[in-house]
Amino acid sequence: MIIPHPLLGPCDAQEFTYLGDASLIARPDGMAEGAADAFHDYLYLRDNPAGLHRELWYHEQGDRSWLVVTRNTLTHEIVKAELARDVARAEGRGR
Amino acid sequence: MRLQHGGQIDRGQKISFRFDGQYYKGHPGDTLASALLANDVRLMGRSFKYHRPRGVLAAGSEEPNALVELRTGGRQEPNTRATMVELFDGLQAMPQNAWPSLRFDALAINDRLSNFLTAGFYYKTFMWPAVFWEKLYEPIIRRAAGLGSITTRPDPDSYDKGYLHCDLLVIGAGPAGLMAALTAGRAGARVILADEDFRMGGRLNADRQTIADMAGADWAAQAVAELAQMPHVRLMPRCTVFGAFDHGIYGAVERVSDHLATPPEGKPRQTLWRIYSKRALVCAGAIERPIAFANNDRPGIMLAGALRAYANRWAVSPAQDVAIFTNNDTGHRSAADLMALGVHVAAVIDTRPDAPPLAGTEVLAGAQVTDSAGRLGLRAVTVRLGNGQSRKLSVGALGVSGGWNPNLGLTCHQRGRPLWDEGIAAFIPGATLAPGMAVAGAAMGQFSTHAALATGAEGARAALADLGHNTPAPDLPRAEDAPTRITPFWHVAGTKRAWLDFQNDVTIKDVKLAHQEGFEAVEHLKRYTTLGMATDQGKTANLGGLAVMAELTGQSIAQTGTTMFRPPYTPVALGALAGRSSGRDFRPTRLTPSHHWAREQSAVFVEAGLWLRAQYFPRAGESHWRESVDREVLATRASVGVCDVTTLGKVDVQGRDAAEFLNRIYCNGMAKLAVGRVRYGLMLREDGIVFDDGTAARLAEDHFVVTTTTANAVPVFRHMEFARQCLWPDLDVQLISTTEAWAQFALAGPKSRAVLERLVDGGFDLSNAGFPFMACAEVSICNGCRARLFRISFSGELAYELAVPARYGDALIRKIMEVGADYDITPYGTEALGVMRIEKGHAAGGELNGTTTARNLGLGRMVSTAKDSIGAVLSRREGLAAPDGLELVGLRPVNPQSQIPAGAHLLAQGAALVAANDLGHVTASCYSPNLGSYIALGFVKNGAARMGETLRAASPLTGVDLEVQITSPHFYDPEGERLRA
Amino acid sequence: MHDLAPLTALGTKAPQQEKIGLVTLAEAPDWALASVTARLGQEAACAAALAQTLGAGAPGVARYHGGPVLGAFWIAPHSWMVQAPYSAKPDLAAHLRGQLGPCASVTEQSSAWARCDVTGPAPLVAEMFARLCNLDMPQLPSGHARRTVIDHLGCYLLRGDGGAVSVYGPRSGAQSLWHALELAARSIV
Amino acid sequence: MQAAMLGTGNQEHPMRYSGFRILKEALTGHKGWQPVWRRPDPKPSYDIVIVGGGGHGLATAHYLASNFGQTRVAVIEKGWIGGGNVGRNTTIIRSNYLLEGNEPFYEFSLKLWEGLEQDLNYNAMVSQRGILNLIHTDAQRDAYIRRGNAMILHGADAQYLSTDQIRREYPFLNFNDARFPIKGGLAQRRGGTVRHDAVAWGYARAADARGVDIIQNCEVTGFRIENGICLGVETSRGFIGAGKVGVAVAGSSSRVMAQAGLRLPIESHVLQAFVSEGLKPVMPGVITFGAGHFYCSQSDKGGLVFGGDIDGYNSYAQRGNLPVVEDVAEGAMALIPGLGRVRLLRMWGGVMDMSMDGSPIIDRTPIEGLYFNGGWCYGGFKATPASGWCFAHLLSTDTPHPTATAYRLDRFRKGLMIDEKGMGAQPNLH
Repeated sequence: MIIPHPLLGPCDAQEFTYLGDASLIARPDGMAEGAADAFHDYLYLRDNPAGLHRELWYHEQGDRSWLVVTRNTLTHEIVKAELARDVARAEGRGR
Repeated sequence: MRLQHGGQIDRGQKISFRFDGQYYKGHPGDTLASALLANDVRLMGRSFKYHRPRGVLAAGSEEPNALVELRTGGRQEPNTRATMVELFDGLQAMPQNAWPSLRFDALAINDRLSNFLTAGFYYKTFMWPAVFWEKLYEPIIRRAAGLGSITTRPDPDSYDKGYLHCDLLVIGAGPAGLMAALTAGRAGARVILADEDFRMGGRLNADRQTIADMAGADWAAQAVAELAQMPHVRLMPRCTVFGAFDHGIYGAVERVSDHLATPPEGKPRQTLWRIYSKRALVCAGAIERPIAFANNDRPGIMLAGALRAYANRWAVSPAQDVAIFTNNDTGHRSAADLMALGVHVAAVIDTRPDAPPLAGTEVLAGAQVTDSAGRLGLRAVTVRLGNGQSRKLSVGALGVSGGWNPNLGLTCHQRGRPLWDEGIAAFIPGATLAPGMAVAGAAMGQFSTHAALATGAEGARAALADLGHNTPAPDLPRAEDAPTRITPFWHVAGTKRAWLDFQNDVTIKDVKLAHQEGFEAVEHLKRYTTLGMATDQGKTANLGGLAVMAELTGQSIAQTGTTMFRPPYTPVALGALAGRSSGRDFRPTRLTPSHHWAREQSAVFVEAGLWLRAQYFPRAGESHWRESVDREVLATRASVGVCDVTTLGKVDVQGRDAAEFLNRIYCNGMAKLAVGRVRYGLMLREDGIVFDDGTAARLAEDHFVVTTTTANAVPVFRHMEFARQCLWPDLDVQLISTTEAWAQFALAGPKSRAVLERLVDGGFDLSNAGFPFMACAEVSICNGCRARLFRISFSGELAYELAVPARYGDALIRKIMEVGADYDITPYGTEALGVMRIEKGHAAGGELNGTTTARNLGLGRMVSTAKDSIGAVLSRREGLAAPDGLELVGLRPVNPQSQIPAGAHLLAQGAALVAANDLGHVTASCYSPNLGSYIALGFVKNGAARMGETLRAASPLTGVDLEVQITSPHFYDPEGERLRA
Repeated sequence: MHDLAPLTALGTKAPQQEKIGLVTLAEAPDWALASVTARLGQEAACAAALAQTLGAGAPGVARYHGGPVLGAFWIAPHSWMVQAPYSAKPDLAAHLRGQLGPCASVTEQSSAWARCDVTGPAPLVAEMFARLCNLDMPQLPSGHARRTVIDHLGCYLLRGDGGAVSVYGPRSGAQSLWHALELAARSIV
Repeated sequence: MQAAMLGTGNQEHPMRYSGFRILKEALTGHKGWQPVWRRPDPKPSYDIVIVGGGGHGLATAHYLASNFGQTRVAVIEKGWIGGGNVGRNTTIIRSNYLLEGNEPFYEFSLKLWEGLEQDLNYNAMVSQRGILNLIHTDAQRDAYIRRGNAMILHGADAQYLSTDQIRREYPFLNFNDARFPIKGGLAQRRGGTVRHDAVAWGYARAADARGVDIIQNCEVTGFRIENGICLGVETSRGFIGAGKVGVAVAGSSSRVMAQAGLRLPIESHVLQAFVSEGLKPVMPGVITFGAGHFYCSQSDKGGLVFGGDIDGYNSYAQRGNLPVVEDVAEGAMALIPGLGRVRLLRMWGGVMDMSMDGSPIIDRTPIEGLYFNGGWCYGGFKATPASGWCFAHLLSTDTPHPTATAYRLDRFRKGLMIDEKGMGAQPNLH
């Protein structure tokens, strides 16, 4: 596969390491009430869609950026790739 | 026989080759198949199941019959299609799947028993008695099955792989492919033109049609010459594009040296190319299909187009007298070409009642071939004429044409579904092709030469237009544009066996049986009968089988569907897929900075991931590794030892929020670590299981160096980057790996300070007060070399780790040995390192195996509840915090000289050896020369509460059973006085 | 000068050089390296400071600037590897820290990477690297810098003028990297 | 013709298979062979509906009928039976597991394999050729010794082989020039291979014979759930009522269960597998390379059947990519240098229901009457008999089978993961 890196352009997927669903960005607050259930759902449950899937890829043999790649799991077509850091910030993650 | 004239062979040169022990001669330009036919060899192989005599069916890679074992020794290459072997001087080939000889094959008895060996018969028998399957039935079946053989000797040739990039990949260099490449190449596009044949031109080399008033082959040669002049066009003959993968990536194998006796020095046998194309045009042509009739598998019965190809391209014919059996006009073309070359065509048997006449021979319209004769080669065929009468024709070869199937393979690799085209009675590529892929020429069902040229040019223009380039339409050279005239005809009715899949011996009867038993779905049909599962993937067989099934179910072929063509298009050597990564080059080898020095010391090395590390340093007189290791341990604890610990991962962590970041990464507190100090850190995965451990050294307020275990250097860094970029993007933290930058040596033992004093430049206070346990500093050594010093200890001794830029690592180890000589400094390897860590009860690989918690390790209290760190929440789940969980303990054998094998299970004394009694297991074990006893670490349920208990340690697998006593895991200096000294 | 004599990554005192056909492989150990990464919120300041230090703009994405003394190539967002002849800047990291001030994190990398310079006719060098990594060499402009994988080793590849390519590979894997370069060079002779 | 295929009510069913039967049929023109399973139309309702006509679903149906007397059972299959992973795998059976939650289950499965042909009257060619896991490091040796001992403690067979013993059985492995030398191996002699398609067909035939309706080309489009109770399934052929619904759809687990509103601890990944051209026998049993991703056996037909790691990204595409093909080939060449000229004939990809700890789930769901069987990762084939048996047990008795008590859906919430590889909650690493 070829991942359209937002900075570097098309990059061979072999340069990347896959993690999984981009929902892993939304890590719950460990000090909050009900953290145990929140972490269970966060870490273990997956939508696992047959279709568009937002997922995390790490450019390990490249610029070390984590990317959020939107890819169709039925066709492997990639429709979007963003820097995960930007996505994380947009989703309200900060310090 | 070799025809008098013609052919693209070099008649001026003769080359000698050997088949089945006989020497023959051929010419450059020949394939093994054409050369054998030229020498009147029609019998080339035996079929898989019935061991029927077989000759060549086709002239290309779709060949199911003429399979040979090519070459000898480690180069022996089974199942090689004689049609694809370019003849070279000294070639040796043997027939396969025949014993004792090709002409007389004992297992041809199967043919006589064929009525019992129908499709799937083996599912219905060989069940009684049950034990006979492995002992009797299966060994017999296995010996009988299989095709060619390998020697299992190492392949002496090398393989290579690489990557190519292009705007347009053109697959197949027939008229469509050549025209496409010309069109795109003339427009300046980067083009790759790949063809599996060694001579480009495709059918143009096999036909007598003209293009632009010259012979097709000459036009092809001219086109190739023009393309060769274009620097942005890469011509790749002998290169099979075998698979279409995601995002325009194609797999291809270039047979670099297969046409030579041995590869030239330094050259690979084959190269695997990963072709990254922006657009691809499949111009893979079409494959002729046979018509099934009784005994249609005899040597000499071939595809009509193949007969024509052999005559035109190689100037050979299997016989002087031939006949053609066809349901379409291309059969007539074969007959005409053969006659033009002086071959006698006895008749054209055409199933169509309205078959056109053909000058020079008799056309038997509405006729069918009903049977054939000739044990090892065709002698005659029986024809039922249109009027019902029967006629026998004495011929040595029969060319059969049931029509042509577009070569769909690559168009299906991304699960594209073909469509049925009634006009040509064949499947054509469907609408859902892989992104960027298009099809041209015969591969899309456009069978005339003109259509091939036109669609090839158009395909190239469309591809370039997609990429934003307007390309003018080329002037197409003039070429034939005959319409496809075919009346579908799949098989001749009859009661005798008629073959569909030649290699696997699948006949019409088998399909009928599959239908009768309910295996109607095409995938069931394929799996039950093995139709299309041979080395040719059913290229000539599948459609015939589908047609028969469609007849039986009363459905159309389109409704019946087709099985998926999967990669590879033709079989690919495993060596090519591996490329350079085989043998010792399977994976790179990482060497430590002291490697060259250690080799001079005769160190024994051990693989640690990709690293090679010194395992121990044997000295003269030591005959067993234990002697060396015991010595290294004792010397270190008595005086001083040195060990290369460069392989531990090192991560440079900087930024205003570095401390806060590490505080979240480690489960124990890191925020308040003072500058100049080091702390042990325990890292959990988010699921609460221990991920890794190491140290964090604070070099400055905003600068840490953390270490990881050797094995986890890469995953830990990845994890930290994930946390930095995805979880807390607004922390000011910068990470970079420095594992490779520093050579790091552990100096351990009571005299380590004394040695260090001789290295560290003056003015630095190494005293216990000045540089206490868990201190760190940037220092200068050896008169000005910058270095880092950490007072940390894995051995449990007074110990330091000293790091210098890796380029000085070799010099430093030599220097350390030099200045340490007065203290009898001893280098130690990973074994002694392991012994000392077990003596100290430090957790390592066997304990940190991805399933253990901090609590299991006795480190439960390290998991801070005062902060949110990765893994803290889920580490508190009931299953991970159960009171009877595994706890790390020390184990001492009741008999100190009994070894406790790692991997032994622990049970209560006297308990039976069953899982219900399992209390835990031994994770690491060694002989402790300091304690004069074997010792071990292990996990035991509720272990901390069992101190002093005696358990049974059993390893029935290795035949060991002994009694052990539970102790503290801190065998040696439990109070840690030595390391603080 | 201190007492410790350096060893090249291939394990010798003097760098190795080998001519295979028209391609020359040369180990180039005498380079100092340090990574420079902008602190959070200091990205512009860091780029500017680096530019001043280099005397040229901080290299953009996948770009390489080879200066007379200091050169640099982009390795990650807001992050560069700065290089200099080792003799000129034996403690490059300290030098850069002084030059850049608090806007950047600077990390010593001098010995982390083994450098091999490959020279030869451009088409031949492109053929050679086609067998080694998935970069489209004929299309890479001079001054391009990319991380890539060569025989399972993560490497930085700098494209110089004509047929000049420099490869930085992990020091510990230098022998394997050299071996791969040799094999590829031989197979295109 | 069509009509003749449908009903077999007035004939002996099933016809008993034997060598004698083949002789008889051969001499009478093979006219007597009957369809291996019927093609019934779905009834309005069943006691139990199994969704998924793969190995596990068909085995479940067989054991429901044969062990638990449940005959009002239907198996609903979207395509053709046996078309999923049971029809595309590397055919290995073994019970060489480490953990308490797994080993008894897989050993139970292996025992069922050992009597399968006689139970089904169908030769699935269960071939106990042995499986050998190679060891390349000391740490690996320790781990395999622990595992072998665990197997023995659970009553399974295990044997430690020295390098010399391995050399005698597999002289062609790389003993001389290996990057990662072979230091020993863990063998399970009772492990081996099975003709995979025949497993599906054999179970289908046996279940059909006991009255189970096998309904092909019938896609489940939803569950009818009222008041938290599952009443049946909506299908492309209409509603089918069910007392209980058992879902065994492997790679489609998330898709199907989402129709019931459930999210699962599962990701779907593609696993590729490979077969070489046919060769005369060379590979005696199953071997796995311990320093790379490669395992291999040789089928009775002569093809080397081999595989490696999953591609590593979520996928329903049933096809993979080249990097994994190359990785597997590299492993092959590293281990067996004589394979260079052996050709890969065919490759395919299956969708694996990769769970969060690498172990399966056989459990009830929060919806009454809806049961789930999945999360088999790439190890489902060897589990087929026990999975079917245990799922049938659960469906019939509402209690887990003793060997499958650990396969609970709530084990992640409770921290009771069954993580053989120790890779944590990342499915592509299991």
